[in-house]
Amino acid sequence: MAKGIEIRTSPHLKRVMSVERIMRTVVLALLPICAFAVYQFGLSALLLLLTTTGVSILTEWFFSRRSGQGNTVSNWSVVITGLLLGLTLPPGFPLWMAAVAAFVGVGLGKSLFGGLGYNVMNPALVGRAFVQAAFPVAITTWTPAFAPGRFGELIPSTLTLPFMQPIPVDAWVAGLNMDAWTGATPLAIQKFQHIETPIADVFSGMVAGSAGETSAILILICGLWLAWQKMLDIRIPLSVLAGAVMVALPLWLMDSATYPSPWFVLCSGGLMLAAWFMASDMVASPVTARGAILYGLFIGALTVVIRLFGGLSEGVMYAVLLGNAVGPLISSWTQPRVYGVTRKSADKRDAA
Amino acid sequence: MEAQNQSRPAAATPTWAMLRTLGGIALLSGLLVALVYQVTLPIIAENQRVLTEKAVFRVLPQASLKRDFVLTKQGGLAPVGEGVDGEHVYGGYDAAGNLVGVAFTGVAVGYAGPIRVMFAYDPECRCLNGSKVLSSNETPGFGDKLDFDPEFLKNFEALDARLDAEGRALANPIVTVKHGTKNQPWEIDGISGATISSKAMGRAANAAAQRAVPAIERDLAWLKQQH
Amino acid sequence: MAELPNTQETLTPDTFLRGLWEENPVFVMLLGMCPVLAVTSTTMNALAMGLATTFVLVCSSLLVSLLRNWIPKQVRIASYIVIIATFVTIVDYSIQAISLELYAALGAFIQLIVANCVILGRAEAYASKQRLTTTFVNSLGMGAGFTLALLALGTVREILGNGTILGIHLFSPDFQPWVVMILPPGGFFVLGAWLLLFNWLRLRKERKQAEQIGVTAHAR
Amino acid sequence: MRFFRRSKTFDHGIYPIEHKELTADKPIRRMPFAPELVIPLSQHKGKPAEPLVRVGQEVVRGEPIARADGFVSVPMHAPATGVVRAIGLAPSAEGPKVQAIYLKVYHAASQQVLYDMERDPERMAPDEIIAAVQESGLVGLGGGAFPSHVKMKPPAGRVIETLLVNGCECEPYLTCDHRIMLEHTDALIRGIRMALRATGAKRAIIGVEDNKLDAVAHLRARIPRHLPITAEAVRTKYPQGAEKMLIKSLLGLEVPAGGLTSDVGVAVFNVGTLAQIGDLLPKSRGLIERVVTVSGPAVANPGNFMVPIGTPLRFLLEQVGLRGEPGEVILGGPMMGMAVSSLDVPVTKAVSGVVALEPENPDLARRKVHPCIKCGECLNACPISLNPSMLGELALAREYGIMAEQFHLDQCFECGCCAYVCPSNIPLTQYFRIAKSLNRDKG
Amino acid sequence: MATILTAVGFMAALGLILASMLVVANKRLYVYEDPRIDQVEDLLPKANCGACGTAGCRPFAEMLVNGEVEPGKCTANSKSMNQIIADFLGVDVGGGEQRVARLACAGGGNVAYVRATYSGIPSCRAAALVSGGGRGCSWGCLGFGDCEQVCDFGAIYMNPQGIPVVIEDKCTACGDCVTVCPKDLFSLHLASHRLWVACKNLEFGDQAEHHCEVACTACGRCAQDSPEGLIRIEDNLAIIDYAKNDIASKVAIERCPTGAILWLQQDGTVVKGRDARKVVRKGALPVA
Amino acid sequence: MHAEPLSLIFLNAAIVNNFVLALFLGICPFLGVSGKRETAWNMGLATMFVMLVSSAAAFGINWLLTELDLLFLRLICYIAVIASAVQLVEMFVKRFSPALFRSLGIFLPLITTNCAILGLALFQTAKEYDFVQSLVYALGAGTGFTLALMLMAGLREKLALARVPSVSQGAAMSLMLAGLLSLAFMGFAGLGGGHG
Ligand SMILES: Cc1cc2nc3c(=O)[nH]c(=O)nc-3n(C[C@H](O)[C@H](O)[C@H](O)COP(=O)(O)O)c2cc1C
Ligand SMILES: Cc1cc2nc3c(=O)[nH]c(=O)nc-3n(C[C@H](O)[C@H](O)[C@H](O)COP(=O)(O)O)c2cc1C
Ligand SMILES: Cc1cc2nc3c(=O)[nH]c(=O)nc-3n(C[C@H](O)[C@H](O)[C@H](O)COP(=O)(O)O)c2cc1C
Ligand SMILES: Cc1cc2nc3c(=O)[nH]c(=O)nc-3n(C[C@H](O)[C@H](O)[C@H](O)CO)c2cc1C
Ligand code: SF4
Ligand code: SF4
Ligand code: SF4
Ligand code: SF4
Ligand code: FES
Repeated sequence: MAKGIEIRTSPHLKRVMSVERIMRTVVLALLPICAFAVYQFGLSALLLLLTTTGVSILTEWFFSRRSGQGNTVSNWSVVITGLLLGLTLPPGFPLWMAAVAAFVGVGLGKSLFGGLGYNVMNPALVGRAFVQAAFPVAITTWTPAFAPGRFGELIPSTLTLPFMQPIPVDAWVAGLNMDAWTGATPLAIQKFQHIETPIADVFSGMVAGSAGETSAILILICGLWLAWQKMLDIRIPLSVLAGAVMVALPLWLMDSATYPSPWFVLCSGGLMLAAWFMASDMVASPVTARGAILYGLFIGALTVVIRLFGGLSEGVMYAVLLGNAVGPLISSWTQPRVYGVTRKSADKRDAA
Repeated sequence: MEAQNQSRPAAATPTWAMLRTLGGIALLSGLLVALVYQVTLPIIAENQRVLTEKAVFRVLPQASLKRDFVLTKQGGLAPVGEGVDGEHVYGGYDAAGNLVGVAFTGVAVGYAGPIRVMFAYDPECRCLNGSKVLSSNETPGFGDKLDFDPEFLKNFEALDARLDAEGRALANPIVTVKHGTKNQPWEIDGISGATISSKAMGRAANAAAQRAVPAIERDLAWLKQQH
Repeated sequence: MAELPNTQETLTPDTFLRGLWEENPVFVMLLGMCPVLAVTSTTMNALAMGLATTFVLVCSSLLVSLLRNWIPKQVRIASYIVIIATFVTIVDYSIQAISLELYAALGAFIQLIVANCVILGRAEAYASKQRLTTTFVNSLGMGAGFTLALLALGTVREILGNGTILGIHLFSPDFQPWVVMILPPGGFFVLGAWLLLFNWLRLRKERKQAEQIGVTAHAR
Repeated sequence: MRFFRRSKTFDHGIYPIEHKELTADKPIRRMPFAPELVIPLSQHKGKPAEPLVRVGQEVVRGEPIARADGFVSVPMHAPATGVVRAIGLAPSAEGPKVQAIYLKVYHAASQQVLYDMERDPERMAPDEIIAAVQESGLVGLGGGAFPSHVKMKPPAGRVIETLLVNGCECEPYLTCDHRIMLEHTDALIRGIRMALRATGAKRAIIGVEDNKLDAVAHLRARIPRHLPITAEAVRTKYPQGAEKMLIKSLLGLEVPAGGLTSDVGVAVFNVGTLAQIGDLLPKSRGLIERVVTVSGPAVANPGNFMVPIGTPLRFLLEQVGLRGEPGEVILGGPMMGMAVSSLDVPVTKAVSGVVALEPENPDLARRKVHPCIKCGECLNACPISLNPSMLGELALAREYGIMAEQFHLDQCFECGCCAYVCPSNIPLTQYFRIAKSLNRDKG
Repeated sequence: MATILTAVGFMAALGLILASMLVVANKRLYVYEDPRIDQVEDLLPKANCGACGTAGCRPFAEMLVNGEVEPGKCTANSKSMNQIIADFLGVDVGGGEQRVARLACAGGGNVAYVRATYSGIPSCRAAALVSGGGRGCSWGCLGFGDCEQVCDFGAIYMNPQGIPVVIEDKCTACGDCVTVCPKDLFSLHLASHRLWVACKNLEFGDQAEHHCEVACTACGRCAQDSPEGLIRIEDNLAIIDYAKNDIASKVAIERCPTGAILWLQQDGTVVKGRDARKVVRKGALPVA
Repeated sequence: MHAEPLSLIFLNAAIVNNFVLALFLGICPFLGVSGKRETAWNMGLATMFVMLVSSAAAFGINWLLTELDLLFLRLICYIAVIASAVQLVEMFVKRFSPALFRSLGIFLPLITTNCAILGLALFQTAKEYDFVQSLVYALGAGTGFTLALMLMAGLREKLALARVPSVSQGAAMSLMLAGLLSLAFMGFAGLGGGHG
């Protein structure tokens, strides 16, 4: 059947960029980080990533079906959520808990509010914050990196039965005979014992920590590549890092025995990963340009404040969530100045 | 608009009714509450006593009798009575009337607010040999460990609280150390994963002991007679 | 000028039942949320709080209804508040007399019953207009509804957050409690989840009804 | 930063693929007469013209066939010698049917323009020039179709200091202005001089995007030294040609919201408009044809043509040849232009280009619309610095009032940059059109 | 005992002090506001539809209490509710005859040709802005149902051919559909107006029919058949003079060749004339 | 506890132990008037004002009751005085500044029956704050309340435009949002406490 002539509204041209393409590229950028996580922590990390991603996808599929939005898995955004969630969990985290995190993150953090584009906070971090509050012991149980035999065996806690307490790892760790292992991450060691892990180690990732947070350099490279591909607003990661330095530098200059160096602050913990891949999630950050910078500075500064003065050794997750919470306010306070509208003319209009 | 307003009835203020009602209700309420208060006061005091006693007997299991003392400003002990103010210290005596230990409370800020703990002091070994958390806001799962983790409770089997030469302070302040690094009798082996809470516990123990132990040691002889 | 239609209610089962469901103070009217969230980390606390609130609600509603014709509207809020506060103080001391441990667990929230919007709201909206009998039944219903809601939260939070119900362990000792449930966010989440469930049931019912009468609501 | 830039420009905006190579070096050719021309009485903003002819009346090419009805209105002239077949409803690009004169063209007749009366514009007073411009039926040929003489007379209290000559042609595909600058240079300069006199402006700047540097060089070579006329290159960036943007780029000024360009002492004219003035006024002729770029992927032989006003699109497209069925046929450029619902729509004075796209426009068809992911691309694209993301969300929720009251909807000039960049493929500009149209209707 | 006495005394004193403060305040700070405004507002539907001509229900309530309008002006409220308000305020209900929205087009997809395929936001307003929306008849209904969506009362539904149908009983004459329709096809009419021209096409004869099989061709038969002055032909369209509604009858519709002129029945069904071409097609016409 | 610095009292009341998100006080208005930023702001200011007034009043009453040895009447006196004070303020504002009344005043009756106000009075007594500390505590609590309200309002305004599924529309969504905020506020736990 002839369709006749077509009519559409202008513009009749469109940029080739699309949501699917952005999301796919981010997944691509995350893959090296995942690979390093698996290399470093072995099979457990692999299973962890598969679980979070799988459960995230299933959850999204289920809820998007139920709410009649059709299948929204195909836009890839949920894959990012799953991967990032896996990357922020300890490598030996029980899989059932990881599944809970993924379900809560996607279900409560995203689908409940309408899915892609309407989540108010970062779904991956909502999931993580939930399990951090629900299973605080399990999520602060760390296992050493580069354990011998990591490709052949699992960390015992990984396969904990659902709803059961994690299988203790102490005996397993002791059996590894890794002398240097103290059972803590660089951040915790710094916070509670004021000993800084050498920068080279935290920078390259030769340390323990959450599955995907360890190698600052790798994250930096992947993030920069993404920015170069114009898939993320580089203002956000840069201002997160700047915000962190802004707080850390003066403290360190004042008292370098108690406070960590800015380098250490930047390279340790989840700051790098969060700055490049989580704070930069556009959905839950302010849309305005000035807003994005304020938001980044806020997150960076708050991370360091929580790390140094709060009860936790790492604060970036909460900082990002709180950043998401103030995002709408920042956004509305930083509306761009409209061409031809001056403060005076706007006032006049309001008065009229 | 003005004219209309005036034509409307001005607000009637029933002065007498208002005074009568509110005054009356307040009066009744005062009466009722005062009565209830009078009735419940002794029961509540008794409850309070029982509660403290339970805690004291928990940290001093051999005791069957508790006596209350007050830490005086002079750094000694005095029996509870009219006109003596100060922190309470509880002496525990066995059936035979022998002093089996002294209990006192300590407070320190933990992960989420103050942790109040009762400690037992054994003058024989000059050490703390019991603890019970009276109240805390610590995260469930973390906070519980202070009271139930057997490994952690081992710390309070004989925690050194010896006084220094002058007898004014502990010879070795009590501190919490990272889990697995305890190597002195006055150190508390922290709980892995709940460092903050266990450190608070150490601070509470230290502060309480620094205050109470010198006084106890000073008046130990007197204390032993007070059954 | 005629009066508005008379609103004196006659006593029916609905006078009581309304508070349980249709006008449930927590689930439907979203009143008195603070104790609902704060003291429901265990079933026991929830029950105690519910009973205490019901007691205050019933007593104060009765008194307000009794005095309704004597209280000038200019001092009604102050009078109601004093009445409520009196009963709360009584409850406060009674609970201390019953069990100090329970008192410690409920914390300031016993005293905060005074400010519980349900009670003042009922006094204003119902007791000040209705007869003694209906007031009694209605406030009892409201209290029961409130207690029900507290229990609905308390049981879920205790089971998930502690693995127990009324202090009795339900699962094997290896059970991993979901600590978040007894923390503040858990309170919000559990109440939210209940409301989600109710919403879902209501929507399903509406859809069924719509299908029955043959009208398919068009999607906007 | 500005210091390092090659050409002057404004903030934000976009860089669509230009496709100008299809026609940029095709000289302007004359389009034959269609058997029947359709001349709508309202080809301009303002009141429609009043017909001066009856059905059956014979008219000669260039003869006035409708007269202006008031100041904001212009007359029409017969584009060809022929007979008035009917006066009635005809399809328009906007949609609603409009009154039009149907003119049957005599093919055998001489198509010489006889309505000539030589005069020397140099000796005309400004008001006389303005009146002459109205008589010529000239409207803005840049696409706005606003009667040009009205723009030459600023409102009381406003003085025009600078005349901006808009040679940007920022729309993809279009090259007619480019060709005019190259081929009708003298007429253009003549037109600028007349406009300078009419408006009283002290200088004129020709703004040309830096993808047409040959035109800049050509103009610079031909502009007599003594004249206060300069040609300047501006950055090739859409929508450089929008007058507000051009003013910002060249003069650094912003037209106040809701105001006119004359509020900042500027009047903007398209190069085509001024070239026509330079052509028509000395002979006191009327506007009966214009240069149109016919291009697009569905066109076999794209080019620039001198097209009689009233030529139906069907005839025009037959002349250039089509590659199969056209998908969309757009009047103007693809960014701002209007798709027509019927090929019986005639070329009017406002039509600077006809772009025929293939069916299933690959840029648009079958792309899924996602919810706004708040990526901020649209904010970075909007030349007016609006918040299209917010506006789009509000539009979806039908909060049209809030859009206008709090988010400056009225400032949006529908350039389409936001919709162009949106990765979620949200038809933002269309939402804004709906919102504005509804707000207008609600009053 | 002493405690009890001080407590009682203290409380009584406090009660009296607070009460006297309130007494003073009530005397000095009192601001009168008619309590009936709130009561009346409670009785209004709170649709804030604006059909009464005010900004919303609250201002309407104020005007009611001030006696400036009659309750019947609110068309969204039920009759009985308005009666209660009227009784309460001691005024007449007022309001007059019911008005309903009427649609001046019958060109569903089965009779009206589409000339171009529109794609974009599925909204009449949007489509109308894109070269009129692609319908052959540039006056006709576009069928995306903006009117259906804007109606807060669910009084409009789209029939299978994509033409909105007004449920007279639900229509409150709020006028939202009148504003929203980009083709201006809706207008508010007294329910007693039964004779109706469902066409707005200004073209003549075949030209009109070329686009739509049920268009008014301006043949003038309806005008000839009906009493003098009831119907006239203007701009190629039959126009009914409703001032003469009393003499309107079904005679006018009988010879209409296309069925553009109709007789609307109380129950919502429509009667076409004897000579009207029967429309048998149910599906959409092809695009051409 | 007595020597707690004022800044810490403020920080604690405003953020770490946020009245709404950590202590569960004032939830009803928090859920009720957080739909729009503007109303949230006005409500926050009104609450802060009432908190200051009632904090001062409570301090005075507590002193008086201690003198008379009638502490068991504390609760009744607090609430009666606060309620009357709020009513007076409301009438005062209504009379002398109708504009202010329209933006703030309509919230005042709502606040009377708000746990946060009474909670504040009770907590400041329990913590044995002196007069200045009490006021700072009230200021902090009010700030924290306003902060929570504003954050919630920002999020809800954003979601007002979202495609929220019908099951989670309304109160359920607000509660989940509040839960998320409360989850995020857990990050402040331990802030300012003595560690290490
Ligand atoms: C993006 C990201 C965010 C994180 N956020 C937190 C956090 O908010 N709190 C936390 O304890 N750990 C967080 N972690 C894990 C920490 O970086 C770190 O490994 C751990 O917190 C340190 O141990 P501790 O808190 O048990 O001492 C996060 C990790 C990543 C990658
Ligand atoms: C929600 C949450 C609650 C916590 N609660 C406590 C607590 O009550 N007590 C505590 O000592 N640590 C608590 N922590 C853990 C500390 O932040 C920190 O990781 C730990 O004390 C460090 O101990 P480690 O160095 O032995 O691993 C909590 C962590 C989270 C995420
Ligand atoms: C988005 C946008 C793009 C425009 N692009 C051009 C252009 O490329 N060339 C042009 O002459 N006019 C363009 N215009 C129109 C100008 O703003 C201005 O109206 C015109 O240059 C005035 O000249 P005229 O009245 O002689 O047509 C554009 C307008 C808009 C809103
Ligand atoms: C640069 C970038 C970062 C992203 N970060 C996250 C993230 O941290 N968490 C997440 O769930 N989704 C992330 N996404 C994916 C997507 O935005 C996310 O699924 C939405 O938040 C869901 O509405 C990211 C996407 C991009 C482009
Ligand atoms: S269409 Fe309007 S909102 Fe969009 S970029 Fe252009 S001016 Fe800005
Ligand atoms: S470009 Fe599209 S997706 Fe991005 S912020 Fe704008 S409207 Fe939203
Ligand atoms: S009547 Fe108007 S609004 Fe309704 S569907 Fe037809 S064109 Fe759209
Ligand atoms: S009879 Fe029908 S077609 Fe003829 S004029 Fe009347 S309505 Fe139109
Ligand atoms: S119960 Fe706390 S504000 Fe309502």
